[in-house]
Amino acid sequence: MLPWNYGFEWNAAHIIFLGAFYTVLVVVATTVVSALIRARRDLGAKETEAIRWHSDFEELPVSDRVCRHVLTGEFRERTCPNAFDCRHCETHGKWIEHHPMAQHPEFEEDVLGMAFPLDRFYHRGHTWARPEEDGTVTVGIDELGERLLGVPDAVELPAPGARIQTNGTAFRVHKRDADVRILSPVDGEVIETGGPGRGWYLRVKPDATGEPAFRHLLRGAEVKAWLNREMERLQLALVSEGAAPTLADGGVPVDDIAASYPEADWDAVCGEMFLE
Amino acid sequence: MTTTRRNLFQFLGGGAVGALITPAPWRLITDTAIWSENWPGIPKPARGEIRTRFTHCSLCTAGCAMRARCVGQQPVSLAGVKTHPVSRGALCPWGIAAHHLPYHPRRLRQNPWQEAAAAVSAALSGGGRMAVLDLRPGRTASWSYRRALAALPKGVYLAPQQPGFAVDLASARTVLSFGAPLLDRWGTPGNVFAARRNFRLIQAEPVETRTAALADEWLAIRPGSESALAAWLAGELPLLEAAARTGIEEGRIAALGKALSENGPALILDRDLTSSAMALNKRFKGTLVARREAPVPESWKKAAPVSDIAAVPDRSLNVLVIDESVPGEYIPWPAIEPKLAGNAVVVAFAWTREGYGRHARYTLPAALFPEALDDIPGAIDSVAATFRLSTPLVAANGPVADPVAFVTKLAGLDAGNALRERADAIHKAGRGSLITYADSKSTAVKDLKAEDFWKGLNEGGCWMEDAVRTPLPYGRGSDKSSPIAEPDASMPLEIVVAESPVGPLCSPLLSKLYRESNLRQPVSRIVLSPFDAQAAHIKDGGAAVLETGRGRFAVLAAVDPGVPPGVVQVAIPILAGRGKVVAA
Amino acid sequence: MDKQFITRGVQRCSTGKFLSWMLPWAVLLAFGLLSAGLCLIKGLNQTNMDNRFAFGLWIFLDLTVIALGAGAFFTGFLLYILKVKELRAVINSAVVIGLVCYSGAVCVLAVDVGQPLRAWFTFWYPNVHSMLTEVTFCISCYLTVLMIEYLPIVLKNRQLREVPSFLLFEHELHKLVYVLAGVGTFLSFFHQGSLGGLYGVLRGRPFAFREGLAVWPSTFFLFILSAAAVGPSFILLTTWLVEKISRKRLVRPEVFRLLGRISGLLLAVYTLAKSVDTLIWINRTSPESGFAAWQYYSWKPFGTWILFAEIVLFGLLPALILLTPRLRLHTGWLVSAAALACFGVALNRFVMTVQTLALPTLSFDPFLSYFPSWQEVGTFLAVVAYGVLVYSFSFRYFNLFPEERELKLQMAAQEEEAALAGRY
Amino acid sequence: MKRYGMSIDLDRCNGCGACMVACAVENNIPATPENSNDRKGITWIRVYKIDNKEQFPDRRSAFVPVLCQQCGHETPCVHVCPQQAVDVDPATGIVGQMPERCLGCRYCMAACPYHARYFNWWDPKWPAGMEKALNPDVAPRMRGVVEKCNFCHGRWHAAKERAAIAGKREIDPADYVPACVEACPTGALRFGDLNDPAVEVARDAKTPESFRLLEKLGTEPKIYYRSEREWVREIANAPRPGKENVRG
Repeated sequence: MLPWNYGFEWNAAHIIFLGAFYTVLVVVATTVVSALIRARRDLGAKETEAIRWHSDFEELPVSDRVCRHVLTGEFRERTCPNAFDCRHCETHGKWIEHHPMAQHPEFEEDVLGMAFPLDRFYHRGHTWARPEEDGTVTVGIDELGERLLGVPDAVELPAPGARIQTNGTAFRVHKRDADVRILSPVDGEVIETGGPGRGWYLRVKPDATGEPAFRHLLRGAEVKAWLNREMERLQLALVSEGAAPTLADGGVPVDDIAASYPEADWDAVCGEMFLE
Repeated sequence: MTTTRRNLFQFLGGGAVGALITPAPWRLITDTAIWSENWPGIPKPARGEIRTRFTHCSLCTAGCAMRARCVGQQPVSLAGVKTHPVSRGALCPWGIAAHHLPYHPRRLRQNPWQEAAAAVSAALSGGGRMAVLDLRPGRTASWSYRRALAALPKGVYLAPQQPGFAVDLASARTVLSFGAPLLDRWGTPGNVFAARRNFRLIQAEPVETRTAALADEWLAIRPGSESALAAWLAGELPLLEAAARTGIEEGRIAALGKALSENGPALILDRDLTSSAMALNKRFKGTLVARREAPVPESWKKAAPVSDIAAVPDRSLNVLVIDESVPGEYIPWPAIEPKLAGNAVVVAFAWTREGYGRHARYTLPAALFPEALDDIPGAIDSVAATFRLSTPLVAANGPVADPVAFVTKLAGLDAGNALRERADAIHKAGRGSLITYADSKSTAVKDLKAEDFWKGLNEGGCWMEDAVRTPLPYGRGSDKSSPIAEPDASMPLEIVVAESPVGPLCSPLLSKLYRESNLRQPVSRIVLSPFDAQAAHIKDGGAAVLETGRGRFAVLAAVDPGVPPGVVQVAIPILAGRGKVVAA
Repeated sequence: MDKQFITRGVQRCSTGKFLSWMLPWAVLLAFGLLSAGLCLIKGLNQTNMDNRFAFGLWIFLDLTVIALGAGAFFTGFLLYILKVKELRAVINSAVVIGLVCYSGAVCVLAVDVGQPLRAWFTFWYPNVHSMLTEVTFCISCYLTVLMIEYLPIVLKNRQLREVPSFLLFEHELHKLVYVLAGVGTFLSFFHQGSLGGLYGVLRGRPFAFREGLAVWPSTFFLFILSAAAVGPSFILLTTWLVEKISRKRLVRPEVFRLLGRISGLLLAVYTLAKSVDTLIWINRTSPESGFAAWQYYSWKPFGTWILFAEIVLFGLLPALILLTPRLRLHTGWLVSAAALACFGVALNRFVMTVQTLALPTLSFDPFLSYFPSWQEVGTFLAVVAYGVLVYSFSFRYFNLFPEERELKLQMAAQEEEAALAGRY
Repeated sequence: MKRYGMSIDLDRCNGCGACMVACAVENNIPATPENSNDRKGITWIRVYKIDNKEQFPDRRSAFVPVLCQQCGHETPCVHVCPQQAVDVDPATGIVGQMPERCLGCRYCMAACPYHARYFNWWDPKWPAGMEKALNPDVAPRMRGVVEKCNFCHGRWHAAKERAAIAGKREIDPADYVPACVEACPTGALRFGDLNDPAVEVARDAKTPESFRLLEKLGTEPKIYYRSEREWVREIANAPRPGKENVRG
């Protein structure tokens, strides 16, 4: 195996055989080492949350990855290539140039008996972001989210000063066997934390303000279309997790859905609905 | 600059990495292979000065000359001595492994000498009759027994019958053998193989033994019909009947007769050299010669006669001492037992309890080859008288008792020096010459001083009488062939011995011939023809019981279409006769 | 109880039920380890192998499991190199199977050699002309590769991926997995081949000896082909089994059919090649070394039926079934054909190892028979139990079938429609 | 450049087994335990009893000593050994086995058509005290390695040394004879350098009655057998199953 070992000869057989062997070793070793180095680099670059979201997004069923414009019926068929981050999406950018989304007050804020006020933007992970006058952004869980979680058993909020980033973990909520990572709708620094009772969870000092900063969030007319879709998904989730399909009649979801489906695997349901 | 701990680690790390590109660590790994060589429990052969010593094998009467390769005093391998005129460098498997004998696991370890001696003298005090059974007569030790027994009031010397003649193979041209294992440890193997090229061998035998397989002609004669063939040769049976009884075509029988009478000198042999077939040698001028013995001192001549066990009156022996220290012809116990008086004292001298020890009251551990000093009588095929010693190669491994001392002590005789006295007597007679192997010289005895003669013998020399052929006076024994035995129904099978008499299983390595290769037939196995096996409902490799006149034996049966129907092939000579096999 | 370790949204049985399933296998494994231990401590006299039957049950086992484990490399090759995306549904399962087969084989080999402590000699003084050297190098390298390929599957576990560094490493490693797939393919290719060469080069055993290309006898290529052919079949078989045992849908039927089709194609090619090789061997190779081929098959019990079974019954037949689109639509046909194929490769390995040694070479040789001792069987069973344990564990805690969750939702949707249909 | 080989006269071998015992003594080969069989023993030279497969009285038997045939071309065992534990000494043509390098994979045993290779299934054991009688020139092998006939390498080595001491370059042919040849009482075994036309062995190899086992395999064995008997010479060829050896 080495030139000074018994039986080693500088002949073709030895060179080819051992050459191949050593090459394989080198290739395998290099692969592993480079993976390690890159992982270390990512860690340094605080890429964790982004990468987690991306791999989660990849895991999602195709049906859950549809473009927001499919929800509204503007496109027939499109799977989101940007992991729901429309800020970098050229298609989306072009589209809204030609079809600017007007904020019409006549849109009702009540969808299926749930309040979805239009003063805020909605994230597809059922959080909302409301820009305040003082330039901060308030982050909370939308009505459907609230109803899914009902009264949470516990909430893990980030300490003020912590950074959160879009599609990364904003905070965690525990409900029954469910341990849900609530995705953040914005990038920024947490300056104040609320809680379940207070209608909002975080006040964030955003990195950027203005329309482009919230471009990836749903607003206005999209909300209703999206929610209808969400109700179907919820129904599927409930059915597949062993709950009786009582929503089938299009009825209004009760305040604490969790409570009314004690037999359902709530962890799975929430995972499905909060895009985890 | 100041060296920090960090510098130290860097230095060590660098050193370690650097070391990897030098051969040193890799060599180290290679050397660990040596560790796996020294596997625990593997003995290390002793090293030391290599010496060559000579002796004679006393495992059988062939007494082949041996060259022992020794480390210090310890023999590590044995080989034949080419310069020996009779054994010619040949050894049998038993001889080759003989130096393992002292370490045999089944060897006796206790020595109840005192008790045995006390019991014997007690039994003799009332004027009891004492007998010594000597399995190998003709030795100097045998003379000592006979002298002692002559001195004792009612001493009897028992020994297996010895043929009164020797066989001169060298001058035979045609040899007819009735099942004599001529090519398998018969006589002196070296001598036989040397002579083999000069004679035509016709083997008359029901099974194909080693000898039959290599014979020039194998007469596969019907079991038990040897006497018929002999009778025809003796001119007492018409050819047709001989053919009918033996199952051999008349043509071949006639050709046999022709060969014996025309292509002489002829020689007729059979397995135990006693049956009437030997008498045919007179008719065909067989090359038998008178047996010659080395001279003995005059003073020894008043010795007890050699008597046959059969001649001893029943229940007449109060003391029986059996000398089993050297393997010899085994007299079956059923022949001995009736001769013993009630509560007779039987003392066996043996190296293992598996012989007569099973029947004896006391079994004393005898020294054995290559521990014991003994002489070896001439083999059946040694024409000239010969005298050679089997000088010890190793010190006795464990307690040993000397049977000769035991017996002679009772008679108040001192035979401790008998071998030397014999040697001097030979020297006085002044005939023959001494062959020494170290220098492969042959010196006439008369040119030697008694001292040197004795010394030469002890260094593994061999005295041989100058070849003189004394033709056999065919007086003794009738030349009438015995009546042809009628098979009896109760014992349907003829028991045929297919193996040469095995020596003691002197070495565990002999398993190479039995367990590890099935080359030789073990004593515990019989071989049957498919017909007989089927008749007895015995499967190949199955257990069976062999019933003979000598008792019943539990054996393993093998089935071989090469064995003729009506025959059971065994490996123990004493079983020869008729018997039956039943499934166990 | 261990719910937080199980992939979210997939259904797994209760911990108690799981343990009660694992227990008997664990007992079997313990027994097997005892047997293996006896062989290691007391030596190979514990087996019924001997100087004439130098190889026995274990070599047969090694060759077979490695052939069946070929699914790992071949699926990886198709998915990452040839970009057959559908196979993503089974790749994880394939990797686990491969890992189980290869590590099992290596363990048995370690027991099978007389001086396991000297195993490294083969790397140290390699005789590069020996097929066994090639086998040793490939098997050890490929096992390493498989372990690295298994790592992402483990790190994807719901709890482990909560640890940032694991998450990131898994992510980065998965990006490079095609490299590993490539290396694995290369190694496994030569490994399967050299296992075939192992017997093909035995000039002294004309029953096994074959001519070939350069240093490789024809068996080298036949083994690669057969392994590649049954690899997918075995994955099909195991996936189907797991579906039956766990009562779940794990992959889409299209994937089953795809696996079947790939297997069928390769099996057909293999059968053809094997037939040609056999003809050449009967008419040229064997007679040239002085052995009339007919006599191999006149030693009972190995009559010509074994040749027929190998080529037609377990080669041609399953190939035809798998290549018939109409039959492929029925799981029953698919699975039984796959089973036939797997059994065929096992039979082929049996013939190469056991029959080769049983047939006499010297004219005065007997025909030999051999029956393994309980220690050998125990060690054999240990590998089986080990495989089941590792696979069951992986199936419970790791995401072996990425489509499982989606399929579950689909099922739900169908039920939903059924329900609605029932309503109106 | 020597080519040591052997000639075996099957018409002289009486199957006494002296060669087998002499070999075991010379090479420190222990006996196997009681419960073993003839397929687990170690007999570098093994004498087979063969027959013409006839029944009595047409049955004829012969004895065939089989040892390592010292293949001179494409030596099967050398090619397969994964770690160069087997080699052919170019100076003598003897196929050597290095037990201290052997891994015990037994691939060489599967490769050998003559079944001349043996595996140490047990630890080597001798009765108490008998290890004193071991041959100092040969190291006993440990359990788990393969071994085989090497024409008594210990003796060759010793002969070399003696020659060196005597200041000769070549060893005296009479000085180097394997134990089995020395022990054979019938002179059926002969040993010598096949390249030296003067020696008996080289002459024996050329006689018309001489043959080699499975010559057609093309492994060029250096053990030559001879027999006048037609049916014995048949053993050179591949087996021809008859009814008696076709068993279920």
